[in-house]
Amino acid sequence: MFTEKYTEKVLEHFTHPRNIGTLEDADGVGEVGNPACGDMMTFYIKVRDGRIVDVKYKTFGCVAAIAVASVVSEMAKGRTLEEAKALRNEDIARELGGLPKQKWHCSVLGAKALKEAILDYEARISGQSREKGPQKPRRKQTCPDCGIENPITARFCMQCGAPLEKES
Amino acid sequence: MFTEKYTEKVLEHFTHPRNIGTLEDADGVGEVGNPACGDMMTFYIKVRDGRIVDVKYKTFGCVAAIAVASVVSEMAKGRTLEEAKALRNEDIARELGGLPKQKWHCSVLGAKALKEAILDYEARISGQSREKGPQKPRRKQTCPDCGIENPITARFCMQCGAPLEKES
Amino acid sequence: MKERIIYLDHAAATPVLPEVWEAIQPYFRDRFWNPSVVYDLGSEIREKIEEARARVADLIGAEAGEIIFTSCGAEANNLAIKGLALAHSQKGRRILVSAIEHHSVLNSARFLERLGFEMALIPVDEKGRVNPETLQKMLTPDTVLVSVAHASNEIGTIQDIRTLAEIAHANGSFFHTDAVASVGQIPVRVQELGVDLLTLSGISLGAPKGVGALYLRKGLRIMPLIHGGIQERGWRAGTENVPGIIGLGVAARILKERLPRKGPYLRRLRDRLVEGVLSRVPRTYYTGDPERRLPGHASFCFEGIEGEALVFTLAAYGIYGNTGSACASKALKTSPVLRAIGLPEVVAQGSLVLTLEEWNTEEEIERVLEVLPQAVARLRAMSPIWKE
Amino acid sequence: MKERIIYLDHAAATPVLPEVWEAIQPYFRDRFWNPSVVYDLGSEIREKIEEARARVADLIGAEAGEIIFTSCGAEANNLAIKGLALAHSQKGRRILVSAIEHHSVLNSARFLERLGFEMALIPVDEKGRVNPETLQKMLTPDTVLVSVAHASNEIGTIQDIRTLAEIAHANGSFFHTDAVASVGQIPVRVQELGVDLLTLSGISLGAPKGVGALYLRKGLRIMPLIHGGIQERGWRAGTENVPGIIGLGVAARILKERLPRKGPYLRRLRDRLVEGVLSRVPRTYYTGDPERRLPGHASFCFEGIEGEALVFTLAAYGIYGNTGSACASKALKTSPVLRAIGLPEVVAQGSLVLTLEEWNTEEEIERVLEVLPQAVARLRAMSPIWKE
Ligand SMILES: Cc1ncc(COP(=O)(O)O)c(C=O)c1O
Ligand SMILES: Cc1ncc(COP(=O)(O)O)c(C=O)c1O
Ligand code: FES
Ligand code: FES
Repeated sequence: MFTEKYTEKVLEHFTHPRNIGTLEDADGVGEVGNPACGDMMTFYIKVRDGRIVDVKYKTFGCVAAIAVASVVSEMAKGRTLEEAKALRNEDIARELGGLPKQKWHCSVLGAKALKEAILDYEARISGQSREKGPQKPRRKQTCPDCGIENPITARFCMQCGAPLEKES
Repeated sequence: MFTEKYTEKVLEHFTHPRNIGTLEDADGVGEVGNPACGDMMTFYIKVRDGRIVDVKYKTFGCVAAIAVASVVSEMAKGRTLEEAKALRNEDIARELGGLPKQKWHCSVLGAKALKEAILDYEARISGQSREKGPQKPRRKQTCPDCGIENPITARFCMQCGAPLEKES
Repeated sequence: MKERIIYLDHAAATPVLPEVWEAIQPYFRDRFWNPSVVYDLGSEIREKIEEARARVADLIGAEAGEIIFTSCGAEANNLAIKGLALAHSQKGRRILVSAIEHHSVLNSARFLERLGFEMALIPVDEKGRVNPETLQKMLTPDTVLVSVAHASNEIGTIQDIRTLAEIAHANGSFFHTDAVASVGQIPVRVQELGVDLLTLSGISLGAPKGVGALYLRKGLRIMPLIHGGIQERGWRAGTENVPGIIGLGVAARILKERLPRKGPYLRRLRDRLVEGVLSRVPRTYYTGDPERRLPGHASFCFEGIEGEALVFTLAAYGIYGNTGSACASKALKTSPVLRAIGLPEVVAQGSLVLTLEEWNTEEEIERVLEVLPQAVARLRAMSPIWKE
Repeated sequence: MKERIIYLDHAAATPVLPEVWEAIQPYFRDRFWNPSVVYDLGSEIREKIEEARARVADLIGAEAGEIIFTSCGAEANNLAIKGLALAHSQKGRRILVSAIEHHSVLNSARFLERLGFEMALIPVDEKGRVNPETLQKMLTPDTVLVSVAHASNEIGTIQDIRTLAEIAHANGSFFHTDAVASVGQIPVRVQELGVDLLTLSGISLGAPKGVGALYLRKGLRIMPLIHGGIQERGWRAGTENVPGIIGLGVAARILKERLPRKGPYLRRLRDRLVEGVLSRVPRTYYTGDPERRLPGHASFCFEGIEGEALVFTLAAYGIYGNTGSACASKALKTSPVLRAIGLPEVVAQGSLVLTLEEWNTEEEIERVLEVLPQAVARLRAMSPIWKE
C-alpha cells in the first residue's frame, strides 16, 4: 500500500481533479484539517433517498490531498450514506494505487471529510446541531518520516518503523 | 622538507644502497634503535688522521631507514670526525630531497647511529669504555601521523600539527 | 518525459561540472588505490587528495592544513558542533545556534543537550537576520560555541558573520558558520568572516555527492566524530571518497575563477524573476532579505496554497523548484525557518524556493513567469481558504 | 611505470566492477537530482536507492529496512558502537571489543570511555580466535555491547560469531560484528550469525569509495551519529552519495551471484601461494588461523626484516601487497593485531598481507613465488638482526 513515489493515478487525479467546487445548496458540509498544518478539505454533498447524488469539494493541501479529495468524490457519488460512511482510508489509498508513507494521513483526511459531511447531513435532518466535543489534549507525536500520529511513548513509528527519538 | 611520498632519491638509495655491510676491523661501532620498534641501525667506521675513511652499516627498518643509512654512509666518508658529528638529521633529509613527515625520525636515527660510532671510536682511543646512563623515564608521546616524539602534554604534534588526543 | 527541463533547484543538487567529471573518471577503475597504503600507487592518490585540499582551501582563503574532508555538509556540521563542544566543555556548556539553522546544526546541538549541554536559539528578525545586539545579550561566560549559517538556503538571507563572530570572540566563545548555501555563490573568505569553523558541501558546487568539508582554524582542537584510523590527520577516519574529494578540488578551482562574473549574472536573472513574480501574482511574499541575499536565490510564499502542490504543478510544465529545504521537505511540518521570520503558518505553507545557476537563461526565466501565475491561480481556485 | 601490475592488496581497495561503473555513470551529470526532493525527479533517485538497499540486504540475508547507508565502514562502526551504547546506557555501561578490532571499533569504544563507559579488550589466542569461554567470563550484567569482527583483515581469521553472539545474548548484551573483511569473500547471513548490528564497506566490494552500510536489526534503536534531516529514515543525515549507494547495490547483486564459485577459486590460489612461500622462505610465520580463514587471504611474518621495506621491494617488481592494516599503516607502530596473537614485536615488524580477488591468476601467484624469496633474502642480507 506504501509507494516510494506518487502513482500515476495520484498524479492523474492531481492534474485533473474531478468534481471540484462547492455546492450552494448542499445537504451536508464537512470540513476537516487546519490550514496552519498545511491541509484542509471541505466536502459538500447532496443526498437523495439515502444516496449521495452529488459531491463537490475544495482542498488546500499537497498533491496527495488533492488526489484523495478527487478520488473520494468519485467513490462517494452514487453510494448510500452507510456505504459512504464505511469508506476507510485504506480503500481510498488502494483506489489510488497506494500512497507514499508520509502521505498516508491525507487519505485519512479524505475519509474523514466525507464522513463529516454525512454526519452534518444526518444532524440537519434529525434537527440537532452537531457540536464537536472539546479537543482532547495531544498525547501524540507525529512521525517525521511518514507523518502518522504515534503515541507519545512510541520509540519507533508504528506505521513505518522510523525512529521517533526526540534528538534525531 | 616534508614530502607526501618518498622522493626519487630515497627510492634510488633504497633500491641500490651504497656501502652496505660490516667492517670486521672497525675503529668504531654505533648501534641505535630497537628491533622491537621496527628500526635499528649499526654503523661501522674506519678512521685515519681524524677522518672517516670507510663506512659500512646494516639496517633493519623501513624504506626511509635504509635510504637514510645509505646516504649517511656516503655523506660521512671522507669527513673529519668533527664534521661528521655535526651532521644533523635535517642535512640528511635535505640530501634525500626531503622525507615524508612520519619518516622524519628515520633521519634522526641515521645521524645518531653515525655519531654513536664516532663516540665509540673516541672512547676507544681515550681508553674509556662508554657506559650509557640509565634510560630516562618516558615522558613522551609519539605522533601517530608523523612518528615524531612530543612532550606528553602536547595536544598537537609539534612537527606536523596532527591531533594527539588519546581518544582519537 | 518533458520536452525540456527548467531546473531551478540548485540548492538541493547541482550536476557534476564537465571538468570535474573529466577529472574524476580515472579514479574509479584505473587508479582505484587506497590513499593510505604505503606503496607508490597510494602516494599518487594521496597527492591528488592534497592537491584538492589546497584548492578547497584556496576557494575560502584558508590554508590546506585547515581543511578536513567529510562525506557531506551534515557530517561537517555535526563534526563542528559536537566536536568543538566536546573538546572544550571545560570552557562552558552553553551553545547558541540561530533559529534558522539547518537541521544538521540544530539537531547536533539538541544531541549535546542530552550530554548535559544547554542550547538556546538565537531569534532572527522578519528578514531572517540575526541582530548583533541580540547575540550580545544571549552570550554568557559559559557559552562555548555560537553557530550561525552564513546564508540561508531557504530564504537566501546573508548574515553579517564578521560582526557576529567578533562579538562571540570578545566573549571567548568559538564561532562556526554553515556556509553550504554561500560557498560558490558569493566570495567566502574565512579570514574576513573571522570564523573558527566553516562548513561547505559538494552538493551545491558541482562536485559529486558524498563529499563535504570542514574548515578548522589552525591550532584549534576538536573531538573527531568518526574515530578510527589516521586519515585526515586523525580528524576523520574512514577510507576517503577519492573521486569525490578530487572532484571537490576541481570544482573549487573552477568556482574561484567564475565567481566574479557569476554573481552579477545570477543577480540580474534573479531580479527579473522576482520582479516578474511579484508584479504578476497577487498576495505573494518575497521572503528573506531583499538586499543582503544570495544572488541566485528567490523565495516566495503564495497565500492560500500549499507548496508541494505548487511544485508538482510547475513540474508538469518541466519547471523544477522546491518548497522549503530539500533535506526536510519530506517531513510534513511548516518550515521552522519561515516560522522563525514570523510568517503566519498558513502563509508559510505556500512556499516556493527557486535557486539559479549560471547555466540558467533569460528564456527560462520568462517561461517561469508565464507558467507560475497560472499554476498559483489554479491551486487557489480549488483552495477552501482562498478568497479573491 | 611497471610493465604489469600484480595487485594483491584487495583488502585495502578494489577497482569498481565494470557493471557497477556502467550503472553509476548517469547519476553524476544527467540524473544528479537530490533524492530528498518532493518532485518526480527526486523520486526516481529515491527508488534507485531503495533498490540498492534491497540488494545489499539480500547479500547478507537482511530486510531492506534493516540497512542504513553510511559513507564508509569506519562510519558504520562508529554508528554501531556509539549509537548502540548511547541509546542503551540505561542497560549498562560496559563494552567488550576484541583485541584485534579495527581502529574504528576500538577508538569508538575509547571515545565512550570519556563519556563514562568502561571498555575491555577480549583477548584472542595465537590464531586470533576469541575463545567463547573467555567472552563468557568477561560478561557482566552491565555489559551492554560486545563487538567482534567477523574476520580479520590483517590475519584472515574467521570468528565463530554465532556462538559468541549467543553467549552475549544470553547475558542480555547486544552484539555487533565488523564484517568489512568478510562480506563479499564468504557467505554472510545475519540470521545465521545472530548479530544485532553488522558493518560492511564498499571498499572491498568493487563499489565506489565513499559508501558503507550498517545492518541494524529491525526494532533495535540506536542514537544517530550524524544528526540532521530525515535521510536514511532519520538514522543518518546528509545528502546521500547517490552513485556510491547505487554502485554498492549493483556490487552486492553481482557478488551474491559469484560467491559460490569465487570462494573455492580463491582458496586454491591462496593455498598455492602459502605453500610456496612457506617452502621457499625459511623462518616465516603464517599468521592467523590456517583453517578458518578468508579464502583469498594470506598473511606472513618474515623474521629479520621490516614490512614496509618488503612491500617496496616487491613493488619494484610490480607486485603490490600490504604490511598490516592499510588504514593504520602510516602510523609506525607494531600492529596491535600481531601483538595480540602473541608474536614477538621484532617478528611482527616483518609482516606482509596479500589479499586476492577472482581476477588474480595462477601465473601471478607463480611470479610472486619467484620474486618474494629474493626480496626477503635481499633485506635479510642488510639486516643487523638477521643471522642465518
Ligand atoms: C576490518 C575493517 N573494518 C573497518 C574498516 C573501515 O572501512 P572504511 O575504510 O570503509 O572506513 C576497514 C578498512 O580497511 C577494515 O579493514
Ligand atoms: C544550509 C545547509 N547546511 C547543510 C546542509 C547539509 O549538506 P549535505 O546535504 O551535504 O549533508 C544543507 C543541505 O541542503 C544546507 O542547505
Ligand atoms: S495534505 Fe497533509 S500531507 Fe497531504
Ligand atoms: S625505520 Fe623507523 S620508520 Fe623508518
